[in-house]
Amino acid sequence: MRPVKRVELVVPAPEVTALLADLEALGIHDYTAVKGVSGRGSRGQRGDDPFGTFDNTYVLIACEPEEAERVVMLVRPLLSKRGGICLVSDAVWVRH
Amino acid sequence: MRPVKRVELVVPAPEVTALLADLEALGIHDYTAVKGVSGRGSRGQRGDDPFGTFDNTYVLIACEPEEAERVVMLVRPLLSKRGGICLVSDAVWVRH
Amino acid sequence: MRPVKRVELVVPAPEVTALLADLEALGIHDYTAVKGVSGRGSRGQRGDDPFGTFDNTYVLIACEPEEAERVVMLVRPLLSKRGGICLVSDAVWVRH
Amino acid sequence: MNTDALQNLADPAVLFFFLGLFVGFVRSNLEIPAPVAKFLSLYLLLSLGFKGGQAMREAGFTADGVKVLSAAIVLALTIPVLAFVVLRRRVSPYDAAAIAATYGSVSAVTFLAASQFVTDQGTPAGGYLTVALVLMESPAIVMAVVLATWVRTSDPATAASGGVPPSPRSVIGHALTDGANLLLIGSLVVGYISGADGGTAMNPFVDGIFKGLLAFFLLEMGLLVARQLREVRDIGPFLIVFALVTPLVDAALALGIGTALGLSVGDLTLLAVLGASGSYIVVPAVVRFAIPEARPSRYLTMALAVTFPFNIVVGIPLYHAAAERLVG
Amino acid sequence: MNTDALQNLADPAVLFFFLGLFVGFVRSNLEIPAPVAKFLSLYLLLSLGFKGGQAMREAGFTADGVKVLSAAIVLALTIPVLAFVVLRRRVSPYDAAAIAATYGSVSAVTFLAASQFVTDQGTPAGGYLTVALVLMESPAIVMAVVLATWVRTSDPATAASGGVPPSPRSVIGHALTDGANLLLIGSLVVGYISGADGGTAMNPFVDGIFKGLLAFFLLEMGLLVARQLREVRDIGPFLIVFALVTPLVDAALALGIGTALGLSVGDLTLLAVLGASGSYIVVPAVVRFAIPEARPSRYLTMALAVTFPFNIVVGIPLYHAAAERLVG
Amino acid sequence: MNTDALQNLADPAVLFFFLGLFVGFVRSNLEIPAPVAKFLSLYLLLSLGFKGGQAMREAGFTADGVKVLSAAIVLALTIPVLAFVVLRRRVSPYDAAAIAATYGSVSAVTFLAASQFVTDQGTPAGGYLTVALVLMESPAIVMAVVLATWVRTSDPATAASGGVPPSPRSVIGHALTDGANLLLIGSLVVGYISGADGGTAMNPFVDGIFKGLLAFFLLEMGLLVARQLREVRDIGPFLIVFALVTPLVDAALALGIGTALGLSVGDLTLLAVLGASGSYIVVPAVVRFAIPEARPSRYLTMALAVTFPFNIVVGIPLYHAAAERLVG
Ligand SMILES: Nc1ncnc2c1ncn2[C@@H]1O[C@H](COP(=O)(O)O)[C@@H](O)[C@H]1O
Ligand SMILES: Nc1ncnc2c1ncn2[C@@H]1O[C@H](COP(=O)(O)O)[C@@H](O)[C@H]1O
Ligand SMILES: Nc1ncnc2c1ncn2[C@@H]1O[C@H](COP(=O)(O)O)[C@@H](O)[C@H]1O
Ligand code: NA
Ligand code: NA
Ligand code: NA
Repeated sequence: MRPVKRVELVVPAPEVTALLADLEALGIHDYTAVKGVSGRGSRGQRGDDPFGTFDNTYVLIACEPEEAERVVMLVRPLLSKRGGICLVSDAVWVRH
Repeated sequence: MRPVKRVELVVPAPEVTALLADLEALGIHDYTAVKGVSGRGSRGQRGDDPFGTFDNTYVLIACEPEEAERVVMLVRPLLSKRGGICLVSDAVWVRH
Repeated sequence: MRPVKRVELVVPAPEVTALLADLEALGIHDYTAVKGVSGRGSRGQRGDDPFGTFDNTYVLIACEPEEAERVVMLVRPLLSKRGGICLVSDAVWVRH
Repeated sequence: MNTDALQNLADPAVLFFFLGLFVGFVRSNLEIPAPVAKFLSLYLLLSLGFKGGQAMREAGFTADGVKVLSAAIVLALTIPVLAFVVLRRRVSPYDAAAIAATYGSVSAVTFLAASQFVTDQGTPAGGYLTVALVLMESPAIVMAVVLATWVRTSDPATAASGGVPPSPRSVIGHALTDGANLLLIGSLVVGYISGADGGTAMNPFVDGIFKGLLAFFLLEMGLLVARQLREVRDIGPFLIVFALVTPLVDAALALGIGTALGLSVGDLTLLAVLGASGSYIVVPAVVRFAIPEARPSRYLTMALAVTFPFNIVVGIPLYHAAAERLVG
Repeated sequence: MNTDALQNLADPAVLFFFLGLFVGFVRSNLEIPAPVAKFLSLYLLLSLGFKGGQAMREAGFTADGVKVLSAAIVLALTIPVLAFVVLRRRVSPYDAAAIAATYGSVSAVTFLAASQFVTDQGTPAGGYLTVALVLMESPAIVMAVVLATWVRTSDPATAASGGVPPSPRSVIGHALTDGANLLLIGSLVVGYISGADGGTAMNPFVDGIFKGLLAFFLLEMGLLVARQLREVRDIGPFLIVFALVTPLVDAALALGIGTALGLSVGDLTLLAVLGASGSYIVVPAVVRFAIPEARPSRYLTMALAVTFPFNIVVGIPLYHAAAERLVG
Repeated sequence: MNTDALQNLADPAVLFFFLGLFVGFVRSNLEIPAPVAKFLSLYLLLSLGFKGGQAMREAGFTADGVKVLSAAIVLALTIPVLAFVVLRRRVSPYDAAAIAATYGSVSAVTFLAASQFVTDQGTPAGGYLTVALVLMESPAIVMAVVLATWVRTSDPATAASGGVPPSPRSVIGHALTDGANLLLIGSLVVGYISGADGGTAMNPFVDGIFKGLLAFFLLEMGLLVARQLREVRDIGPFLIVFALVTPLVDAALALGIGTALGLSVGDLTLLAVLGASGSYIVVPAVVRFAIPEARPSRYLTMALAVTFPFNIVVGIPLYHAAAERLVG
């Protein structure tokens, strides 16, 4: 059991590939992603789009606090340019 | 970075449209939704239903604490009449 | 409103049926599951698999702290043998 | 009837239903993705409606059509009352109302399997049977909701609990705008308007690959029924017997009325199937909202896990054999 | 034109579009699962490309083909400029560029509906029209991106904000590798290479069930348009009028050029449809990335909720009637 | 062989595989939704089984059928042993067992592509080849699991680590109830029982649109292979060479046995393809559970990213040309 940060992102689906590559470059390899997510934010309604252009993807990253800071730094400009949200919360990781 | 509440709902899929309209009326516009979610609760097994009648939808709302209270007020009767759960936790919202 | 534990699991999709049966045997009946989840962890890239063999499933369980401990005990060997992660965090459950 | 039944059991669509049951029983990891299963159910409704509309246009409104529709309305109004009277002493009145709606309404998939069967037997039915299917879909639901409202208002506990029941207006709105219902009716209208050219263009889709997609869907239904059957113990012996006897009683009623009206073998068989089948698509979608007190683990499981396989395996050839005896 | 229009409205695919609109307006719970809708749009592109490639191979590069492709290029370069000039005083320059790209590019689904229409009318078009569709897809996007870059560099606010715009290289990469675009071009090439045997083997899939799957997709398009129409007020009266008048102007332009070149009725009609239609698949996929300042609630809603239904219902028979007057 | 190979490369299904590869290499955003890809793989297994069962019923159990099935069993037992012996010194014994299972078992999609090819070449194979496919699916898996258990018990580290391996009973349960396996066998049985009428009714689904859906699936396979190829470096040069040479060796073995038995060109080619192909559906589904120590990034990547495209592009026409030389 180790305290970690849960970083949650909701980002435009077409941005995810580039985002994951950027995280990889930061040394953050592990994540979980849920596709086909809809929602509403400052850019209006998104999702349920038969062409997949305006879908969101939800990304969950469990990581060390200092890694979480790097993730936050990385995604901030992405969020303001292309939309999406980022939440950070606390959790305990069950080590195995 | 601003502390916010993460309100998580798991509700019957056919209720979501009305729920979002009610939230809208409360001034809560933003959310993220994941469809096609299955589960088990006090009303038994739900989901994986070829007709979509008994699917759940997962809804995530990041909001101010006082907004979270309004959401809780709104959903409570819905949950007891139609089923579902509501969890509230803490997070930090990365402002961009 | 009651404080509870949020137990989040990301496990190989084909393990979920057995996992839920084991939880059932522990007296933990309620859960929410999201299928078709992809990700990357110590076992490499998973998901987006046309045959469903290497998909993940996300499972959320809201429960009492002592139940959470039982869940953790149960899943630990599964996680080390078959892969996946388990996070535990705090939330408030809106009673209805 | 023996050879009929054997022939029905050798139909690939029915065989795939058995395969699904078997695969579900041995707890295989076989799974039809939910979005695909939803698509298949929409496809079946669309094709059913479209072909019904086309048949209506070709045949026009015949005397037989008028007879079938009259019989259908009588059945749709009688069956739920009978069911409610039998059930109300044995289960909660809300469950009784929901089950009454289930058996008063109809199952489109059972109807499809039966249509294929009577066609294969050389005794096809008229296009107005699809109209009868549509007509029988809703009256039982409306009646059940009225019954539930009446129970609710005469029940002091409800008033005390302060729960606000759904308003009649919103309930009727739900029933009328239910997706499966609208798609079936809409496709019927589209099929009727489209004419011969439209029919020819749509034919490979709504007819050519129909049997194959029905087989695929019945494979999924087999998996689903196997899953539901695990929970069938919860409904208890009385309701299991009810779910097996009701189709026989309702079919007998339909056969009686239909014979009196002088229907053909095909029409008579399908009328019996409409009477005998229980709804597991449209009724749950509306009752879930309109009678939230009723438990789907009862009304849905009965229709899906007991009555549906019973009709597919035993009922359809049985009603057909009876129809042949009566008017063949 | 009257009977043409009526015949178009009795086409099952168009009728299913109306059914979708209606079902969406009454806020039914009917929903086509998103993965299935995505599959249908990929299927339509694949079939369209494959059949276009087959037709190209059969007919070779005729003089008519060369004329159509020249006209297509002229339209693809003219329309976005016209649109941008009209729009730039009324909306933000980024929105103006995005809308210009939308109308300069084309809608494959509108093209499909029109192809079926001209074939049903006995005036089929040549296979090179599919090549014209492919050719017209991208130039307007490139022009719009160039315009947006020019606006951006000449706008002091941008420099101040410090936002780094996407590089031209990555924008062109996006445009060229967009999935819908690649699938269409790729299927065209596959269809061309496959030859007659391949065509015969693929025919039941790309042609037999095509009308049915198109109808299903148009049902989904109706649902989608009904949803989008709820937000149409946000785009304001000027843009609504723009979205209705632009197709007429662009079609007139296409009809003029095509008549001068002596095209056949079928070719002329489809050229008009290419001019008149606005893109809601490829353009949003690229512009979303390349001109993030533009609002999809404008360019996408205009193309999808206004121009698309206008072309399906009014435009296609109108352009066809005009083509018949001009060269029939 | 030259013209054979060219003809294979001009087959639309194979061309769509190349298109998928290309689209994947340029990292386009094209994506087949996962539920649809799963449906397509189920469809292919269902159609393959159904048509195999129908062919079996028509032809009965011929002497050729007995020969093919005997040869298939010999191959299924020989190939994994050979592979394990070669591999055990180079990779971990668990990986060796998993790779041995992969090549001892078969790839249904490769088999489908090859069936189409031999039919197009005018040398169709018998329906019992599908039975051979089914027979070859499992023995290698069982052998590999036995090998892994033997390695595990003779390895002191395992005992120390205290990890409890899956019990043989649960492993065999997994292998027998695997969804892909059951669907294939079940459809074979359904096809056999259904008879001629059932076959006619199912034909537009299992045969008419088959080529098109196979092409669509191979498009997805191309995308998948392109993704997997990015990780191919991890498997190292030895295993890449192994994944290219093994199909040639196994095909030669099959051609030798088949020629000795006097099989026809079509039967011989498909037998070679069964030997040469590696499983990436059934084997990973079972081995994932039964030999968790083995890395899918090795056994799956080899079968999917190296051997599968090799067989599709080079192998099938090569084995066919060899078969024609040997017995044509
Ligand atoms: N307050 C919020 N709570 C939950 N999800 C949100 C919230 N705001 C935005 N989102 C999600 O983030 C996506 C993009 O947000 P935006 O860029 O603000 O339009 C939306 O489509 C939602 O899915
Ligand atoms: N303790 C729990 N943990 C996670 N999800 C739950 C829990 N209880 C209920 N749910 C979800 O909420 C849905 C409706 O719950 P209920 O109304 O209690 O049947 C279930 O189908 C589950 O998806
Ligand atoms: N640090 C992490 N954050 C989020 N998800 C993770 C993380 N590590 C692993 N996962 C998820 O758990 C799955 C199995 O992990 P593993 O067994 O480590 O390969 C991965 O495919 C991811 O979906
Ligand atoms: Na009934
Ligand atoms: Na245009
Ligand atoms: Na093999």
